[in-house]
This record gives sequence, C-alpha cells and structure tokens, in this order.
Amino acid sequence: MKPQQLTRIWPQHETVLLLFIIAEVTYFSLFGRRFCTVDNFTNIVRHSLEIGLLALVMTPIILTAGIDLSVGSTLGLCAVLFGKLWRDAGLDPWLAQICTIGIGGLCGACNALLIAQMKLPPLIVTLATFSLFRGLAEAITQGVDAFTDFPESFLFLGSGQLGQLPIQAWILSAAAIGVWLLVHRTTFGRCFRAIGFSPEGALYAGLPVRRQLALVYVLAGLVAGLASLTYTARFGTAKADAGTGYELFAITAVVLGGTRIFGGVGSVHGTLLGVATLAILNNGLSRLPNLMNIASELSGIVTGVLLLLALTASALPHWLKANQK
Amino acid sequence: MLAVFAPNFFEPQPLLSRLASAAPKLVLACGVALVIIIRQIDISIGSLFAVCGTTAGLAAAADWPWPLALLISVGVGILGGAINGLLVAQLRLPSIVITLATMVILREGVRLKQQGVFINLPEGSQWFGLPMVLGQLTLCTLAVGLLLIMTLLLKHFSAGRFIYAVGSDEEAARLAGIRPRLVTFLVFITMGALTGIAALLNLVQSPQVDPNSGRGLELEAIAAVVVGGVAVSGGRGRLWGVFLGFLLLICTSPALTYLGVKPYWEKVIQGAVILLAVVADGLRTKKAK
Amino acid sequence: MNLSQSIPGQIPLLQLSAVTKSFGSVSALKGVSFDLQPGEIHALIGGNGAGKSTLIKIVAGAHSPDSGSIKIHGHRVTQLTPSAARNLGIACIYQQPSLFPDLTVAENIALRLEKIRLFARVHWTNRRLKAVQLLKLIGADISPDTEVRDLSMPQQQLVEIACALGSKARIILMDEPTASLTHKEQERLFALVRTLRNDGVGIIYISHRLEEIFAIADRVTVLRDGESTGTTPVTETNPSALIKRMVGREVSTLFPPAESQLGPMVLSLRGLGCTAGGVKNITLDLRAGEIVGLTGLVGAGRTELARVLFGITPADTGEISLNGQWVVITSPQDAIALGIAYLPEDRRRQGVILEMPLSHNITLASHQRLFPRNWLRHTTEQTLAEKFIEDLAVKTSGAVALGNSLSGGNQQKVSLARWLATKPKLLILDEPTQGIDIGAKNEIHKIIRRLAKEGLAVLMISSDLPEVLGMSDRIAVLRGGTLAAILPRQCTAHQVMSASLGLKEEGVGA
Amino acid sequence: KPSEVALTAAVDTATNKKITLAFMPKSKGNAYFVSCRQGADAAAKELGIELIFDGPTQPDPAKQNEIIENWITLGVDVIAVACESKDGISTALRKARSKGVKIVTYDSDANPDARDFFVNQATPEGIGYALMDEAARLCNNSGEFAIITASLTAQNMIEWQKHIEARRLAKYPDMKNVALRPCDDLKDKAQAEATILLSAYPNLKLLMNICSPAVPGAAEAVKQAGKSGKVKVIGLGLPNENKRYVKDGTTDTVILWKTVDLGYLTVQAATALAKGQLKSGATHFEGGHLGKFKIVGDNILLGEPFKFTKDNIDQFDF
Ligand SMILES: Nc1ncnc2c1ncn2[C@@H]1O[C@H](COP(=O)(O)OP(=O)(O)OP(=O)(O)O)[C@@H](O)[C@H]1O
Ligand SMILES: Nc1ncnc2c1ncn2[C@@H]1O[C@H](COP(=O)(O)OP(=O)(O)OP(=O)(O)O)[C@@H](O)[C@H]1O
Ligand SMILES: [Mg+2]
Ligand SMILES: [Mg+2]
Repeated sequence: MKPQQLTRIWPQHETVLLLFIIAEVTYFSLFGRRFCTVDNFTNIVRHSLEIGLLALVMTPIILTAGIDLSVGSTLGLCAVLFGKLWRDAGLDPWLAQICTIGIGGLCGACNALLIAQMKLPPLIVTLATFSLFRGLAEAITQGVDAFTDFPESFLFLGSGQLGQLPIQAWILSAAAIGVWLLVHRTTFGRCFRAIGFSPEGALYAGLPVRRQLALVYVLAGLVAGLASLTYTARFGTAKADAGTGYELFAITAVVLGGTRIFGGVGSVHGTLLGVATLAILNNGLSRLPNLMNIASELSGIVTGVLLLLALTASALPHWLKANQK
Repeated sequence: MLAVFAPNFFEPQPLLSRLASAAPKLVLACGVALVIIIRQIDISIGSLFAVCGTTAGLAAAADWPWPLALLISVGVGILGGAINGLLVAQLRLPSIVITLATMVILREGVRLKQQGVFINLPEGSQWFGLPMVLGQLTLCTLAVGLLLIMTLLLKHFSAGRFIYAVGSDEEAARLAGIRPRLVTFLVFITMGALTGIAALLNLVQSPQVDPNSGRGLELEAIAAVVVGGVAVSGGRGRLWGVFLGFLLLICTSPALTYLGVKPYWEKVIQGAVILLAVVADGLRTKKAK
Repeated sequence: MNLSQSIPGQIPLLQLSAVTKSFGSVSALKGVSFDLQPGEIHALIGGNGAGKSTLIKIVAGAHSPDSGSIKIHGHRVTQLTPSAARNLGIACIYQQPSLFPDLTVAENIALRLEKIRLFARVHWTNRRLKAVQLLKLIGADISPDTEVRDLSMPQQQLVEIACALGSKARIILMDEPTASLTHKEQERLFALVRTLRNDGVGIIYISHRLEEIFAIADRVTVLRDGESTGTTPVTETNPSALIKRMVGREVSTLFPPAESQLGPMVLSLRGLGCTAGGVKNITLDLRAGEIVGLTGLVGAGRTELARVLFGITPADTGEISLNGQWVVITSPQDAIALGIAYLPEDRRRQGVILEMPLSHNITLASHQRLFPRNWLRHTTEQTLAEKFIEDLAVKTSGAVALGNSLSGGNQQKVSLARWLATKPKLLILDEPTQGIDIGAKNEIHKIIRRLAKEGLAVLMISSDLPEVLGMSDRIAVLRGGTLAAILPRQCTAHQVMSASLGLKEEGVGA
Repeated sequence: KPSEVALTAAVDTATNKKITLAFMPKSKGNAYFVSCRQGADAAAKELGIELIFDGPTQPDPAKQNEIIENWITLGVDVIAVACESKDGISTALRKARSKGVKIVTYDSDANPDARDFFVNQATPEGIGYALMDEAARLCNNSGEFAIITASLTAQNMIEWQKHIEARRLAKYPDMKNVALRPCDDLKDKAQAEATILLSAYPNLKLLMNICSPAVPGAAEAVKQAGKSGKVKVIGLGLPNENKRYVKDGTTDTVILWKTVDLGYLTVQAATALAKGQLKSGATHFEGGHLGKFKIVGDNILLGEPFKFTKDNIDQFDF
C-alpha cells in the first residue's frame, strides 16, 4: 500500500484508543477475575479522579507547548494546608475547602508569574516549584503531621454516591465538560493552540499570550487544589506526601491521549481516553490470575510499552512516507 | 561563607569522599547537557543507571572478570541510549515521552528481576582494586577528565559544533549538510555510554549494588544542567556552566547538614536555589537585550 | 525544448529532465526539464506556488524528486542529499533564511563552508577572519560575533548571501535573495553575481521582480503550476510576454491609480521614540484614505516603528493620537482594539501560524469582534474565511487546509486577510508584497488602493522602490531610527535614495 | 454486622472453597518484604491457599488504598497488609471488613478497629527502645548520635523516632541526637549522607539507621572515613546486606525480627482467621511449624526483636 493511502485510512488517534479500550475491557472481562462488575468500574472511576483532573488541566498546558511538573506537589501542599486550616486554624470545613482551592490557584499563579511574565521555560520553573511546594508541605508538617478525623460531610467528597454513581464520576464529568468546552469551543482553546504552534505568531496576531499562559497554569493550580480535597476525602488523611508522582501519570495520560508534547495538537476527549486506558489497564492487570503477583511492575512496563506503541503508530505513516524514496 | 560557618566542610578526606560519590552525577550531567543542547531531554537515565549497575553487579557477582563487568555496564548503557536514540532520531518522536516510557519500563524491569535485593560483589572489587584514596582520586579524575574531554569536544571539534547547530535549528542543519538524525542518535548513544560509566563509577564505591539506585537522578542532573545556564530551548550553554551548576547543587544539601538546618527545609531550599538561578539568568539575558 | 537551446559542445553544469515532485495531493512539479550552463545566470520565474523553490530544493538535495533525473557536470546523480549537493559544488540561498539562531554569524558561515566531517578541529580565528572577509565583500555591516537571532530579516538574508558567495560553488541557487533587501545591497549583490558569472559559475536566480531579471539574467525559464513553459534568452523577450507566460493572462505592471479622497486625520505621531527599538523622535501624520510609504535602508528602523505603533515594543517617549484622541498603546491587544492592524514582515514566523488551518489563521486577530463572549462559531468563521479566500484569490484546497500547504505568496494573502478581518482603521503593512508574484502583487496593490478608498489609512513599509513610488501618496524616509524626510507623491527614485543614504537634506518638513 | 461476617466465614469453610489471601507489602522491590514473602509463600503452600502478593511500587499510602479496594471487588477472603499510613489505610480496611473480608496487619499496624489482628513483630515502642538502649550501651550512655531515615514522611519511622526520643529523655539524658537525614530508601544516598554527617559532626559516636538500605550505606561510609569502631553503626536491616560489615566490626548490631517467620506467621494467622479457627479473644495461636505464639489483646506476638551480631549473623540467610 502506498503511504499516502495509508495516511488517509490511518485511523484517528482517539479512535485507536477507543478500540484499544474496548479490546482491553473484553480481554479483562474474559480472563480477569471479577473484572466486569459494577463495583469494579466504580472503583476504577473513584481511583482515577485525581489523575483525571490533573490530566484534564495538563491538556491545555501541553497545548501551549508548556508542561507542569508541579501539580503533584501542589496537590500535596494543598492537602496539608487544608488540614492546617481546618484543624489548627479552626476554619469551617467549607471555608477551608474554598481557601484550599484558592491556595492551589496561588501555587499556579506562582508558576504563571515566572512562566508568563518572566518568560522562563516551564520545564525548569515547574521542576523548581515541584521541589519547592513539596518541600513546603514537608516543612509545614515537619514531615510528621498527618491530619485525620475529618467531618463526615467532607468525607462525602471521597466516598459518597450521588444517584447510582460515585461522587467522583460527577466531579470528573463536570471538570471534563468544563475543560472540553474551554479547549474546543472557546477562543481560549484557539489561543492555546496558536501559542503552542508559535508563540511569536500568536503575539503578532494580537493574542493576549501572557494572559492565556497565566490562565492555564492558574487553572492547573486551582484544579490541583480541588484534587487535593477529593484525595484527602477519599483517603481520610492529609499528609505531606499526597500526590507524589501524579504529575508523571497525568502527563502520560495526556500524551497517550494524542496531545502533542510540542503543543498545538490534542484534544480533551483524547486525554480522557488516555486516562481510561491507563486506569483500566492498571486495574485489569491485577485481575489476571497468573500475573497478580507482578501486577504493579507489569502495569508500569505495559504503560511504557503502550506509550511507545502509541507514539510509533502515530509517527508510522510519516516515517514510511519519508523513507519510501 | 561556608568556610566560616562550617569549617569542617573542606576537610580533605571527607571532601574527597563526597566528591567521589558525586562524580557519577557529574558524568550524567555532562551527558544531559549534550542532550539538552541538542534540544532533547532524557529522563530515563536514572533507570538506565540502575539497569547498568545491576547487570554489571550481577556479572561481577557471578565471578565474571572485572573488566568484563565494567564493559557490560557501559555496553548496556550504550544499548539503552541507542534504543532511545533510535526512537527519537529515526522515528522523530518526542524525547520527553520516549524516555518517560523507557524510564518506567527499565525501572519496573529491574524491580521485577531483582525485587530490591542487594547484590554482593566479590571482595577486592572496590576502587578498581586500588587503595581507597587512590581509588577516589581516580574516580574524580575520571569524571573531571570526561568533563574536560566533553568540553573540548563541544568547543573545538566539529561534532560538538554540530550538536549546537542541530539544537539551534534542525532543518537548517539538514540543509547545511549536517545529518541531524545521526547527530541526535550519537548524542543519545553518548548519553547512554556516560550513564554506563556513571553507574560504574558508582559501583566501585561500595561492595554492594542497590538495584533501586539512581531513582531521581535524572531530575538532579537536569537541574544541574539548567542551573548551569544551558537553555532548554536548545543550542545554547557551556559545560563549565554545567560544572558550576553541579557544584552549587551538590553543595546545597551538605551545606544544610553542616549548618545544622533541619532536613524539612531541604526541598524548599533546593527548589528556591533552582528558581533563583533561572530567574537570575532570565534577568541577565533580558538586560543584555 | 530546453536542450535545443543549450550551447552545443558544452556540458551543462546542471541538467534536470522530467522531474516531478508532489506533496500529498499537491503536485508541485509535473515533469520539469531545465538546464544550467557554466557562466550563465538563469532566471527562474513563475507565480506563487509555481514550484520554483521546490525545483531548487531538489537541486540542493533538500527534497528528493518523485521521478526524473538530475545530471550534474554531466553525471547522473541519484540520492542527492544536502551534503552530497555541497560536495558537488552546489550552494543555495533558500527563500527563507535557514541559519542557526543561537550561533554567531561567523560560525553560521563556517558551517556552510567547511567540509562536513564529524571529527575535525575547529579553527576559530580562521572562521572569524573568513566571515569578516565575506561580510566585507558583500558590504554588510554585521559583526561576525553577533548571534543570528539578533539580526533582522534582511541582515539574515545578507548572511545567507555571504555563505553562498563564499562557498566556491560552481552552481549557486538563489531563491529571492533580494526579497527584503534595498536597492543599495541589491546593486552590490548584482555586481558580485556578475563577477561570479564571468568566472564560469552557473547561477539560478529566482525573483518576482522582473526588472532584476532583465538587469542580470541571461536566460529565463518560466514555471506555471509546476510545468515549464519554456526557456528563452532574456534578450528575446519582454516583461509583458513573461507575465503572460507566468500568469496565463495579461497583467498590468502599472500601479493602480490613486483615487481616494483624503479624510480626517487618523494617526498623528509627535516625537515618538522607543529606546529599546532604536526609534527616535518620529513626527508623522496620516489621514484616512491616505497611503504613506515608509522606506529606508535595511535596519533604518521601519519595522521597529511599526512594532512601536502595534504595541509590541511600546513607546517610551512622545505621543500617539488616533482619530483625534491621545492614546497609549502598550500591547497588540490595545492596538487591535484601537483599530490598528499590522501585517508583519516575517510571514512564516509572525504572519501565519503554519500548522493551523486557514480559517483559524484568518480569524485569529478578530476573536473579540467575531466571537462575543468567547464562544467559537464555526459557521461564522468558515464563511468569513471562504469570503477572504475568494476575495484575495488565495490558491488553496479549502479553508481547512493548513497554512504550510500554501506557497509563500498565498501565505502572505492569508496573513493580509487576517488583518482585514479585524476591520482596521489604520493598516500597517510591512513589506506587503515581499516574495509575491506579479499577478498577486498587482491584486494586493489593488486591494490596498481599494482599502484606502474605503477610508483606511495605510502605512506601507517597503524596500521595493518602484512599489513605494507607485503606491504612496507621500513617502516617509527613515534613516538610523529617525525620520530623514517626507517626500511628496511626485518625487523621484533618486530623491528617495539620497534621503535614505543621508546625502542631501531635501525633505519636505513634516 | 458480626453475624453476617461469621456467616460468610462459615460458608467458606462449609463449601471448602480455596481461600484467597491477598498479601501486601509497603512497597515492592524492597528486600525486606521479599524475605517476608518467602515465609508467606511457604505457609501458603503448606495450607493450600491462594496467595496474591502485590503492592505499590513506591511506598504510597494512597496506592495501597486503591489496591485494597480492588481486592475487595476481586473477592478475596482475607487481606494481610503492612500499612504505610495508619489513618490513611484504615478507611479502606474498614470498608473491606464491612464487606466481610478479614483483615490482618503485619509489620506496621492500622487503627485497631480497622483490622482483626495485628501480627506484631515488635511494637514501635519495642523497636524504639531497643535501638536507643543498644545505642546507649555502645556509647556508654553519653555522646552524640545521628539518625538516618528513609523519608521524612514515612509513618512507622516517625513513630520509632518518637519512641527513641522518649527513651532518650527518660533514660539517657547525656546522649544527644544531633541530626536527622533522609536517604530516600537508597543505599548510595545513605552512604553520602553518612559521609557528610561524619565530617560535619566530628564528635559523632554513633549512626542509627532506621531504614534497611541505610545500614550498609552508613557502614560503608564509616569504613571509608576510617572510623570503623570509633563511630558505631546500628540499625534495622537485613542480615545478608550487613554480613560483611558486622563481621569486620564496622556495624555493631543489626536489629530485626525474623522476617521470613513474620511472613509465615501472618499467612498462618490470616488463613486461620478466614477459616474461623482464629477468633477474637483467643490467647494463643498455633502457627504451623513455628509452634505456639502468644496473643495479647488482638496482637499476635512474634517475639522480641532479634539482634544480629558478629556471633550469630552467619546463621541467617535472608
Ligand atoms: N513542504 C511542503 N509540503 C506541502 N506542500 C508544499 C511544500 N512545499 C511546497 N508545497 C506546495 O508545492 C507548491 C510549490 O511550492 P513552491 O514553494 O515551490 O512555490 P514557489 O514557486 O517557490 O512559490 P513562491 O513564489 O510563493 O515562493 C505549492 O503549491 C506549495 O503549496
Ligand atoms: N527581530 C529582531 N531581533 C533583534 N534585532 C532586530 C530585529 N529586527 C530588527 N532588529 C534590529 O533593529 C534595527 C532596526 O531594524 P528594522 O528591522 O526595524 O529595520 P527596518 O528599517 O525595518 O529594515 P528592514 O525592514 O529592512 O528590516 C536593526 O539594526 C536590527 O539590527
Ligand atoms: Mg518559493
Ligand atoms: Mg523591516
């Protein structure tokens, strides 16, 4: 087949992912132990909320050709400060929650200031704040302090059900719709892509480049703040190590979902599919009878291989075209 | 300032030990500098470091001759680098994602194989069989030697200039007759080889191999490189800057111990140091404009 | 057909036969044959997207042809890569400067001249000396130690020229080398090119400025839609014949007549300056319906003035008044809100976003106007884009095509469309017809005239002297960041040149 | 609720379905838990039950929770877990219990109401006291010492530090804890940290390492500084990793329990619990080939922490 034809019939990235998810689910339903149950799918949703949220807000960031390594640390810092506000400052839980999201926003604003205003490279800025925010969380609690015994009303955010679905499903859907509309239906999304393709081009087109960049990082901070609440509520404890390593999971999901790391190209539904692929994979592998004992390691390896395959597959038509002559 | 507050900081023997234990990081930082100059990134080096160390350790523990074990370490490194390089250069895939994938694969691979169990090396394998001080000196010399060779290569040999050229503009490099893919591939191979050498420099410092070693090393190396003034946008940066960045970062944490600062503040201070360095660099270049 | 015209008994330096090349579904070249003799300047002309750049990229090894054969010095070459081409003595000035922004000028030149070997010592002093010598040769006032990122477009073009001239190549390919150069540099280049020709070097020269072709070329080949319409000695043809072959119809080379009425004052600048941009004390007025040409030498600060007005490097001294109100412009958003549009000079980096569809590109600057409350409306966008594509005769497969699938001239039209979509009151054009073919150029000139007639104030920066003389109601000449003169419509080329060189003060006060 | 629990247990024994036991370490790729697994596997084989061994790859309490919740839906009968975070895991464990899954904790405990039994190899208090007593004995009750820990947030190590400090205040006021350094559970980093500590605190008399990779790391540092014998090294670690240092006298004492036995006993107890053979209120438990173990409250006691020294370390291989 000619590469040109191949390019034409080569399916959309999202379609491939969807097919892959279907294949995954089928395989695990057949061979996994008690995979296809309501309880299990509820679990999958509950466990992917925080990473899902972070991946959602990572999408616009990567669309602008940026990256945010600090979201996991922001989550940790927010979790700890939420505990502080509620337990030590004696704030009303609701107020404390709002403040926590605000603190997340502040962390994001800190990144935004350095990236958008001072024009420093996002990779380094967030590498530094990755260390800084986690360090603050540790310093505030001296590593030791853990906050527990949250009120039932708050814990609802982690274990409650609304209708037939876990609360996480609602939050994730709401966030997904919000971010989807932002990225795909508003001029903001258009600006993110323009900036991702060419920051200079965007500037000369009169787009508010700095404001838009600031927006995506602040948004990431705010959502990391929200994720810290759901994380704390689900888990019942807030500690300085909350959300360690989540940034990498989120980035993995976004990239697996077809968003180009160099910016410009990508979709929010792709990200959601990426999150789903990984979550199902993770869960399903631990249900395959012969592999249960190595499920954790295996899911890392399979994720890596999947990432490589996804990228290779998307590059293949180009590669063939380029090498045919 | 350190000398005043912490007179012991510069005591020769511990200093030498400290430098020896930081030597692998310097070697890695050199490699990462090349990778970043060519506008790529490699976050798999920490895992590759563990893989190299573990395989070499297993070989040595199986009573293979030492030089062979050392060769294996470098060989495995080159292999790892070649895989990354092939995917990045030939298929033109984004290196951050490729190396993210190889990072998990390699890390989980070692975990599966070794389950965290230390490998005991045969007696007399330490310090290349030299006395300790001599061994440590050799290590430091090797690391600094590599740094000098790399500096020379980058500044005074065409290969080095090609790295800058490709990092600066890949298409322009292609049009100028440089083969960007080949150069990128070679840079990743070099990175792999340096990772193998670093693992080896680490290996000889103790009679046991920790298969978990190298966790987080990629971030340390990247931090040293960017604090040293290498631009992540490619094409710019010098190795002596990297060396300074490296010195700054390897001194921060010990300095805190010497000054008796509580460890809870360590990450904050490290983050702040990186931030200050980039902000200062940003301001300087802005002023220069 | 070509071969019949080659000089008998002499092996052509370069011979292409039936070369085809397509990008996706676009056929850029459809079986083109072409030859280049030693000591010949062979002009290659054609409309935008005719395939000129593609042709020379094939010769330079940057693209590989789909079919057809290439003979160099009489030998057939297959696998032509950029380095193979270099080794065969081919040097190329690409349409788009392809330099290394992070490296110094000297090193950029060296990387183009030195043999590509992976392990060779670098001789820094030699590199520098060579660079100094070449820059002097072409009369460029550029320090070899500056980084290329700090050079303006025309300066980069000069460095490209230095690379090509220094390469001792037998075949030199020049893709619009003068596109952003002014008259002075152009003359110098021509002198050098003639010397090379006398030394037996073969030169392929691409330009959209027909007068240049007639000034230096020996033969001319016209491409149209990827096909050669034949090669003729320059002496046996004339501009209108060439244009007809290029565009397929008659195009007037005359500038459209001025017919607009001057309206109220739109823009007045009083002592405007910006230290960062090197612009000082500019005092200038612009009325609705007026086209003011802004010219000067390379680096005179024309682009900088535009950037100040557009808020990219905001002014720090002086005042701007727009429609009779004093305004402060600190960002492009301010400028757009005030009805200022700026068509930038570097279209690939600033003018269009290459990887975005045309429709997105066209609406990018008018989000505020088109999409109230920030909601995208795809039909609005699509209709608008299609309207502009039709109005400006953009050659494309549709509004969803990506910017990089277009030829340079068509990209320029898209860039212009983007600014027209903002419904501006003041339009600043920076080299609006740079790299644009005769047909399109004429259309763009007509569009500019029409806009002026509709009451727009136009500030047109251009290095193309005939264009400036033909289009402007008044001509402002910049020199060293200050206003050297403001000349009336009837002035001569000589007056403009001497004002920009600072030979005589003959300006009419502002 | 309890009746329901009893019912499921009864059904399990009645139908004689193969019992599934899920066994979770704090993290995988950790030699300590690998040796626990040895014992666990042996017991599972003896008892003919199915053993699932899985856990997070890094000590991550949230991930532990997720795995437990997954195990609940997987339908395991009994879960044995070493908890990274006491409060964090308890939510998930309570949920498991409410679904009829039996819970045994080992190595480090959850909140008492979240599990049925704790296989107690040593209380945090016991460990803390043993370490401090040993340190004081080696230093003749006075002098400076420093602690190397895994991470600043690891909960059991925080507990131990609390008890070490309490013991010091109570019994050894002349001992001085001068520094605490994290080593990220990496031997190489522990070695580097120890080198720095030795030079920054020249009067240091002892390094106390409360995570297992730190013990050989610190020992190597002391050896390289030529301070073997002058600066003592003690800690919690595995015999195999420390043999050479204990034998050459750099490391004085390695304190640990027999981890293989811990795994074995845990599986034995968990299985008995699932079969309904072990009920709360029991005072003794027959732990397979290891014999009888005492139960105090709901703690099954493995016995005192074991001190590996020059004299006995060669007898162990894990
Ligand atoms: N890299 C590419 N990918 C896809 N299409 C291309 C590419 N380069 C050129 N084309 C297409 O090939 C055709 C010929 O382009 P080319 O650049 O050769 O035109 P040109 O004659 O140089 O025009 P101009 O005068 O505007 O520079 C155009 O239709 C263009 O859209
Ligand atoms: N993108 C740029 N980056 C850095 N310096 C620039 C840039 N553009 C212009 N300059 C500098 O600013 C000065 C004014 O250049 P400018 O481009 O405004 O001149 P100009 O009169 O518009 O000429 P032209 O339009 O031919 O480039 C030049 O000396 C140049 O060195
Ligand atoms: Mg062209
Ligand atoms: Mg200009």
